[in-house]
Amino acid sequence: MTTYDIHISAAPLDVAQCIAGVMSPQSGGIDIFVGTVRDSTKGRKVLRLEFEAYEAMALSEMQKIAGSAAAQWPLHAMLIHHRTGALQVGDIAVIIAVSAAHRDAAFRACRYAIDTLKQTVPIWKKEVFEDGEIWVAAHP
Amino acid sequence: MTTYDIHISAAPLDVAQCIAGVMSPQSGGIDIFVGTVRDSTKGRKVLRLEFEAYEAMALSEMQKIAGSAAAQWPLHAMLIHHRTGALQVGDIAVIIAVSAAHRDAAFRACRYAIDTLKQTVPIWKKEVFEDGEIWVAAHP
Amino acid sequence: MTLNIFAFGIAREIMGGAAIGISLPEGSTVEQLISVLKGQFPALSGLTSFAIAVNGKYANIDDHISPGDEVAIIPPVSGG
Amino acid sequence: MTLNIFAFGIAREIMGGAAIGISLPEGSTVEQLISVLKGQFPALSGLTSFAIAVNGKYANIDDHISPGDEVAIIPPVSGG
Repeated sequence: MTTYDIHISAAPLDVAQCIAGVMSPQSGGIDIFVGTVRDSTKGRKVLRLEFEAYEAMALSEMQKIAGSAAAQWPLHAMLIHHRTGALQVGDIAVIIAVSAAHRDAAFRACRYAIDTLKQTVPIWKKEVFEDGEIWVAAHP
Repeated sequence: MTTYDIHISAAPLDVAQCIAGVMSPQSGGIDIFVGTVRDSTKGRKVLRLEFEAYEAMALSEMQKIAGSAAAQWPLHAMLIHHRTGALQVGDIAVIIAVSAAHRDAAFRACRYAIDTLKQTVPIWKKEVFEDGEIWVAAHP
Repeated sequence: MTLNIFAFGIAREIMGGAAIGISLPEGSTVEQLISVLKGQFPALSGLTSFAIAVNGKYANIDDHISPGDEVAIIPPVSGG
Repeated sequence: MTLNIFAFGIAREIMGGAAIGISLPEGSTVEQLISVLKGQFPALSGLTSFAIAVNGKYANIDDHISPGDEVAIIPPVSGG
């Protein structure tokens, strides 16, 4: 049985709490991905990122990802926390934490989750530069 | 330039501190592997694990892994902390944290580091069961 | 029927609001909605792509839309 | 020469100590050391494998050992 913890919040994300949340006596390997706000994109200085979510659908798509990962690999727990609102450089935008008896499942499921999240979950980010702003991936 | 933080200690490992240690404004992706003590091996109940290291050589082999990872992928920081001594179920034995501008490098380097650590770093663990004990991988 | 359509990200900016009313014949498909939206907001055609969600799920272009459905425009996502 | 050899993990248990003295002719190779060790401690041959480290590095079997070298027996590692 896999435990899920899917969450969207405007409050800062807490890595230690997320990791503690997926640990269990049955688990031997935990893989965690932490996505943070970089200070530049293609050489342009980033001031901040603004994240917006279609929250109900985003939660449902994140839950789908977790369920699909648990169907592919033997997992104990999968946590996906995503932040919304205005984030400064260095702030954490997303945390994915996966525990399993063995590390291979944890690594694969964590990678699958972040890759799929970026393709399917209705969350958008606007990069704000000193001289303009852009919705990421919006235009060809 | 990649920053390294290689450490062996009998004191408990601190995940939050390790993650904070590899974060930087240039980084967008951090992958962390946390290896913990499982409560059973092949159906036998584990009471504790005892880790022993050839410390100077282990540090040098861990440093080699970090250097080799940084040569293969564009990394910002790589941290490898390993604990020694008697560990109880749920305790953290190893933490590997890798930051990079993009997640692909962080995931690959983290996986490479734990896989290689398990093959080359002179650290040994004894599994202590209710009815005996065994040095892991010692015998065919 | 008049649908209240949610818009997010760049679609919200293009359409000038987080929710706008669109008039459509009863029983219209997602494809027909897309065509009306592109007519009304030509800038939508400049996007890399966009999807329509109906009741919180990605819709196919031949799905029918009913009055009362929760419909949303999903421009290219960029979470994470 | 007499070498003080470090032993870890199961090798430490087999050899009865974390450091034991082994007598070897001057200029012996790692291969010769291994042969002496297996003769003196037959249980070493039952291991999956073991390596020799000289001065903190994995040694090749034809490396020569000098007096004063730090030599260690490395049974199969199992960190992580």
